[in-house]
Amino acid sequence: MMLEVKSVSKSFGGLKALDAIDLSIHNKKIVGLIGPNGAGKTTLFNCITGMNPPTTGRIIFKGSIDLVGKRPDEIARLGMARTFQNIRLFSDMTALENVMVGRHCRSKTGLVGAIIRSKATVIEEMKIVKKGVELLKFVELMDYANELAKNLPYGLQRRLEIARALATEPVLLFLDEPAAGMNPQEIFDLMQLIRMIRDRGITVILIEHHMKVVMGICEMIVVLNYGIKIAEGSADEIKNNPKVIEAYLGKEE
Amino acid sequence: MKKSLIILCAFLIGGLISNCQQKKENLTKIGVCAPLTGDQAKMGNDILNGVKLAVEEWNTKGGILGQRIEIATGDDRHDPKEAISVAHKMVNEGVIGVIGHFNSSCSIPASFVYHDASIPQISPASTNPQLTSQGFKNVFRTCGRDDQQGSIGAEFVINELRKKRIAVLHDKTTYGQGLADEFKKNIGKSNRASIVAYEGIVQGSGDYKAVLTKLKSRRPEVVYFGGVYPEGGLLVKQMRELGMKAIFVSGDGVIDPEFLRIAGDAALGTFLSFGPSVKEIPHARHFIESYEEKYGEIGPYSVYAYDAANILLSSIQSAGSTDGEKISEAIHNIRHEGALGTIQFNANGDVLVAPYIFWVVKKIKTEDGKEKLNFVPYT
Amino acid sequence: MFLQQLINGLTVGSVYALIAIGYTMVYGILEFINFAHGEIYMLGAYLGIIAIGLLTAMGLGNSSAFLLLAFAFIFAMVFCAFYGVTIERLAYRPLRRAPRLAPLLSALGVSIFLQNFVMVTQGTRNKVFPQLFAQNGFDLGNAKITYIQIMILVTSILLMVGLTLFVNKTKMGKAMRATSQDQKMAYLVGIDVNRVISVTFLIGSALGAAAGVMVALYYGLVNFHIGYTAGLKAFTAAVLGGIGNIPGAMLGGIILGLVESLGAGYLSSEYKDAYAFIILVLLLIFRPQGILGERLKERS
Amino acid sequence: MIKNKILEKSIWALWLGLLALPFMGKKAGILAIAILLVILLLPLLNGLIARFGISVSRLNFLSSSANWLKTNKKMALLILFSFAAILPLFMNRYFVDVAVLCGIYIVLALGLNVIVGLTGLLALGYIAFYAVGAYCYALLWTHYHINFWLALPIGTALAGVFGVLLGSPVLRLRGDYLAIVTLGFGEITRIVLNNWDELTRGPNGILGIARPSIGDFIIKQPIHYYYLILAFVVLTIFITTRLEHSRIGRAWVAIREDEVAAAACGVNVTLMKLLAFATGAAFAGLGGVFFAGKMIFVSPESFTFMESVMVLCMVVLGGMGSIPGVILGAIALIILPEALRQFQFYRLLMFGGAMALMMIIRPQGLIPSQRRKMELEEENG
Amino acid sequence: MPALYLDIVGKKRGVNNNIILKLEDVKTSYGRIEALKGISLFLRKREIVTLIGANGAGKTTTLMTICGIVKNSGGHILFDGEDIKEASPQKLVRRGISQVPEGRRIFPRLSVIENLEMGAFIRNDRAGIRSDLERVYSLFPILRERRKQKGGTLSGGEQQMLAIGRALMARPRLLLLDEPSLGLAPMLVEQIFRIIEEIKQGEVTILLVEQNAKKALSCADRGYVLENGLITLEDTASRLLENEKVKASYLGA
Repeated sequence: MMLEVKSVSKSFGGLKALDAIDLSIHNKKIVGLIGPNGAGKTTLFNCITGMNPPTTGRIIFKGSIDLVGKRPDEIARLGMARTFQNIRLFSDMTALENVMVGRHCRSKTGLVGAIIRSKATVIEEMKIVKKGVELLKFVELMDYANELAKNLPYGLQRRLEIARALATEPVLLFLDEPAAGMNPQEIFDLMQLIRMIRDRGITVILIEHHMKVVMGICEMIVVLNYGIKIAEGSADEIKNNPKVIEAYLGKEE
Repeated sequence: MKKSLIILCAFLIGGLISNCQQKKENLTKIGVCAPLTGDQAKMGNDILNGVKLAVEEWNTKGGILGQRIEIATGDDRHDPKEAISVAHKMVNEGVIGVIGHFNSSCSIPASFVYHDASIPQISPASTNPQLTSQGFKNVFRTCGRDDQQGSIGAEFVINELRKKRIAVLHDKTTYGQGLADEFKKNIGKSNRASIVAYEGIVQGSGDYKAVLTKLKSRRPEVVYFGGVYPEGGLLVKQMRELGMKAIFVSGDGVIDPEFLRIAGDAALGTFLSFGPSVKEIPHARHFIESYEEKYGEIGPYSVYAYDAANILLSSIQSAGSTDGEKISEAIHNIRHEGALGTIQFNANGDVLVAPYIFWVVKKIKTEDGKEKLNFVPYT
Repeated sequence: MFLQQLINGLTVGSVYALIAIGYTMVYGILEFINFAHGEIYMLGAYLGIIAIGLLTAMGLGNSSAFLLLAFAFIFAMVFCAFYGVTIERLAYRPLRRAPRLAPLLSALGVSIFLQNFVMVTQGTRNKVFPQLFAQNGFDLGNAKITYIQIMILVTSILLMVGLTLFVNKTKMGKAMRATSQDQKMAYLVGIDVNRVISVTFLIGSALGAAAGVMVALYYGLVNFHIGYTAGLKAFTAAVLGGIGNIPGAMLGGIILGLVESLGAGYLSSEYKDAYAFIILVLLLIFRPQGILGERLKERS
Repeated sequence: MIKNKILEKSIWALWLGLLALPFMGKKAGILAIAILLVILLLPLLNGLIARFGISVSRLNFLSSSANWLKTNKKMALLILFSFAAILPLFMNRYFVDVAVLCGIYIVLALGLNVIVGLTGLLALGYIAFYAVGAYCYALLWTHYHINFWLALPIGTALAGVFGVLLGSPVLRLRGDYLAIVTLGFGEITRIVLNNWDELTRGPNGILGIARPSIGDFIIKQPIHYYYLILAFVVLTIFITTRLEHSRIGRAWVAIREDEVAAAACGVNVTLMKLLAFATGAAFAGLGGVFFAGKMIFVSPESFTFMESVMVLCMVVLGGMGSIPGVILGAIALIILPEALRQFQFYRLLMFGGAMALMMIIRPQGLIPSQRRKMELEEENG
Repeated sequence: MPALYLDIVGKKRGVNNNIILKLEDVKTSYGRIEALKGISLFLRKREIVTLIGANGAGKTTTLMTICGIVKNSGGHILFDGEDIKEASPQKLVRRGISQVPEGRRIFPRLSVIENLEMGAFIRNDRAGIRSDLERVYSLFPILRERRKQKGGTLSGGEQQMLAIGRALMARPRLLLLDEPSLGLAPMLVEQIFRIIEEIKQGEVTILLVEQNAKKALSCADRGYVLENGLITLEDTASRLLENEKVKASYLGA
């Protein structure tokens, strides 16, 4: 078991954004998290990745590590990475540098090392660049390595964000609406990419509104509505679940 | 954008070069360094005007050593680091002597530079004892020292006013605190009076009612203030507003017509230590008349600056050379009859006698029959 | 002694409050610290003196003190209001979309400029405000309150009440509040945001000018560098009350005045300026939004 | 259309004249006319500049040399350095003294650049660290006769520690709040220095600090200080450049760009911010020790809020995060007032106006920061 | 009466006076991201037209482009037959376009009544404003009860009503509604839609953007389906309701 979310609730003021969510994520799968706007999907991501800890409940990683109360960077170091709904790249850094920042938690040069540039530092720096290049190639962004992130086309920014997340060597990758704003070709490529990531042995959890993507690649789908988990299962099960249809299309008179 | 960069750079470099080029004309240059801009600009300009007056007089008499005298001004904004910059600029422009600086915190660091270049420096206003205790042969001051004035103040309060409960205030500047500390020390030496309060105030804050209210509760008979006239005026005014009747005593920094304007009638009966009445000194009358004609009201340090300039120029004349060491020597030997009276210097460069007397604020009748506040020597 | 310190503190505090309002109003709408605002206060103090000089030159110097003062107030407030609007138009509006620190620096530049403009045109000497009122006042037990203090308190209260009414009752005032809460939505309901910003500067500057005239009257002394310290203090007051919040600025000003007064009276007056900052630092660490403020949204 | 524009400009000039009226009296009319002339002639002037600019750009050796500089960075640096090294030999002592001041401010501005430019933390009380360095040497010398070279690392480290102490409680504040709190700390520092008479001798300052010496050679003349500060400047540039292009520098920039995303990438945001504060403060400490050694006198007057503001201006005017920009900013802001010295009263007036104008024309700074492009050929092969 | 007047004006200009708003091949980009890739649609007077589609399809962008907050990079927007590309938001409000934005965006620290007054900012007829205020109160009685309360203290549904009321206070001829049902409990959704139908009885033309497709279509006259910045379907509401493709565009093929 990769990740267990145990009766996690989150309230903002009086509003309950998440209400006793239970979730189990297994190894090496692609899991989709769907639901209408405001259903609490991103809130759940934030709870798990430490951005916005839950009000109550426990989140267990790899069977033994409780993530509640840990800082985001600690959680990243444990092996969880994420992307953001509204792309949060380091816009004034180059694409390569963005990925290199992702290596931060897997390297350890200190102040002194950085200044005197000792042999260990040089070697580490070389490794960081090498890994960065490897990942840029993986997401097919090598041609843009020296471009500033803000100058990349939108679809490529999404891919770069994924590369940056991969640089932290995660075992669990959270993607928040990776296909938003992409054209069909880009979406197709993205689906390929996500499968490739899974094949690297990484478990992927994604929030997505493009049902083609979700239905196409997710082995398991979880549906949230009003902060409550209303369904869980394979694509076909979800598609025909009346609760889900109602949640999406609204109830008929 | 590159263009504008190039232009900017050209402008900067050009300005700087034009600024530091040495003029080798038929001129003798003396420097005046003081805060000409910034929050103490008023004092700086008083000094500049005093020197200007002296220089003009010399020039109409035909200059010095056959050369016209020119003033090089240096604005230190009472910032020590600017003072050093300005000092270097003075050295660079080839000034023969410097009148300045105003603040002790500028005079002291700048004195190293002048010492290195053996240019005589006469400060008209820096009263911190440290300035002349560095063993520099080229440093002088025409004003007194805090310790001299402070002890005279203490003596006056004890012997003349015969008051027992004394509160001391100072403005947390080198000058003000130095003066207040010396005063306090001398009061402490005597057992006829006691210090009931000793407080610093913040210069420029304007509102001193809080600290005065505190003082009021200690019921002092005398409030002694080490500082300058804006704060002095506000203090005495606010004291009266609070219903305090203690006598206000202070030093030369407060003697300024503006003190009277700020304080109004509240200033009545204030005692201030200062040089002897310039009206009784023949040179002074002339100074007052021409200064007031040219620049308006006399500031407290205008006269010190005027005399300093005259001392410098006479010494150049008597040394017959523009060599700094010779001039310094001449200054050490001078006996100058100026607007401040007779000035001679001791080995340190301090004035031999600090001729402090006390002045009191009184209402006097002017020619048109109106009553006006003024400073009157206390006898 | 305590009562006296209270009176002292309230007087100074109400002046701080008036200046603080200008900081807070601008921050509320533009989210930037208008460092030049302290200079507006300084300009106001000068303009008060100039106005009275003008009347004297016209031979009206002997009219009633209240008349003179009223003219001084109106003259200073009108001109400063224009200054504020003009500064916004020339130095801040072009920078609306610039990097975050650019308007801050522009404001600093304006501040240095104004200070030196006054120095160059008015000379380096202190200006003395003519004494229009006698120095005496009422005795309240052990304490004394002068007429000028009463006038300052009354005027500040009137101005603050006036501002509160304006902001809460008039259409423009409500539009100002709306704009400070959600600028984009203000556009969407048809509010001319540029005009609202101009009005903000107009009012803030006029209040700053009023504070300047009152201080000139109170201390009787004005010079071209009083804006710096007063500005810093008033700004502290604005943050203390919760920046962007008008009642907060008023409260912050009064609190600051009281703290300074009591601190100088009971602790040490040398550290008077430090009390303000110590309170500010502690408050911001434990309650960053200020006393009355609501948490600010993060700027990106 | 053109008439309208002239009318609009005239109205502006008239308006500004009116605003100046109470302060300038009749002279306001002259001002209005002068303003009108300037804004009417500005387009003409612009045309002239443009023409001049074209002729400048036609001098292709300029553009080719610019290209050459871009490709031969090391060579360019060497030339620049040797230029800096021989510069004082051709200058008089005033010029050299101004250059020394430039050097101090370059160190300070580069230090602040780590905090503001790289990490994006707006600090307004930076000069407090400078004061810590200066007073550290002053006190160490007057009490324990610890010499300059020993005081240097102590002062630097102490300022760094102060940075951490100040940073740790306030770093969770964001943006403007952080600015205000640091401003408060800066002012408190100055007030304490001015009032703790027993330790700092209050407003009198500390006099009689030893000048730095190497063996028997005492550093005394401006030119001596010039070479000393040049060494410090080079050291500062070296360290900040290395840091900027290291794992740590990347983390700083990442925090500046997006704190949340940086945390998600595993960057310990608090630790890195503290490190930035400490590093920036340490450079200020270094500058401070040098300052004390140069002035051989320190007093609280040198550490006002205005100083913090000036250093911040250098960073912003030069271009936040850009090392060459910040250096140029520091030089410009020190030299500009000096160059304007001949205008006496008007110099700060012009300085203030120029600062506002500069921000309006070029809000991103003189030399905006650029990210380093990497040579990736070898990795590809 | 006003409608008649408009008809005359429309005829004079020789345009199809029945069409109040027309978008012709409108393109909008945020930086490099093209959010609208050329959409065309029209609204007849007193019609409710709904724009449906998945998240990120460009629905909100369409509204923002119409009301001038975002400038279109291509195409024409005709309001009353006139191109309004260059008009500022303020001008458009004066001309009769009001928006109820996504997320409601009520002024949180203004009272309910002040919020409503702000809606009428462009108007100066006191009597008219007062009568419209009464109309809004009769439409949303709860707002009358809460009129002294700060907007931020209202519940989600009440805020939504306030936002609609505020927009109505400008006496718009065209009302843009962005996701009025978002984040509301089902019962409140019912209520909001009832009110929309009530508003329709007046003189107002409504462009309704909704995620809750079934609800939206059941109260609209016509509908457009937006996918990835393009309009993929357009039909009468009743026929769209039956269309299987609509479901597909939500839940994937």
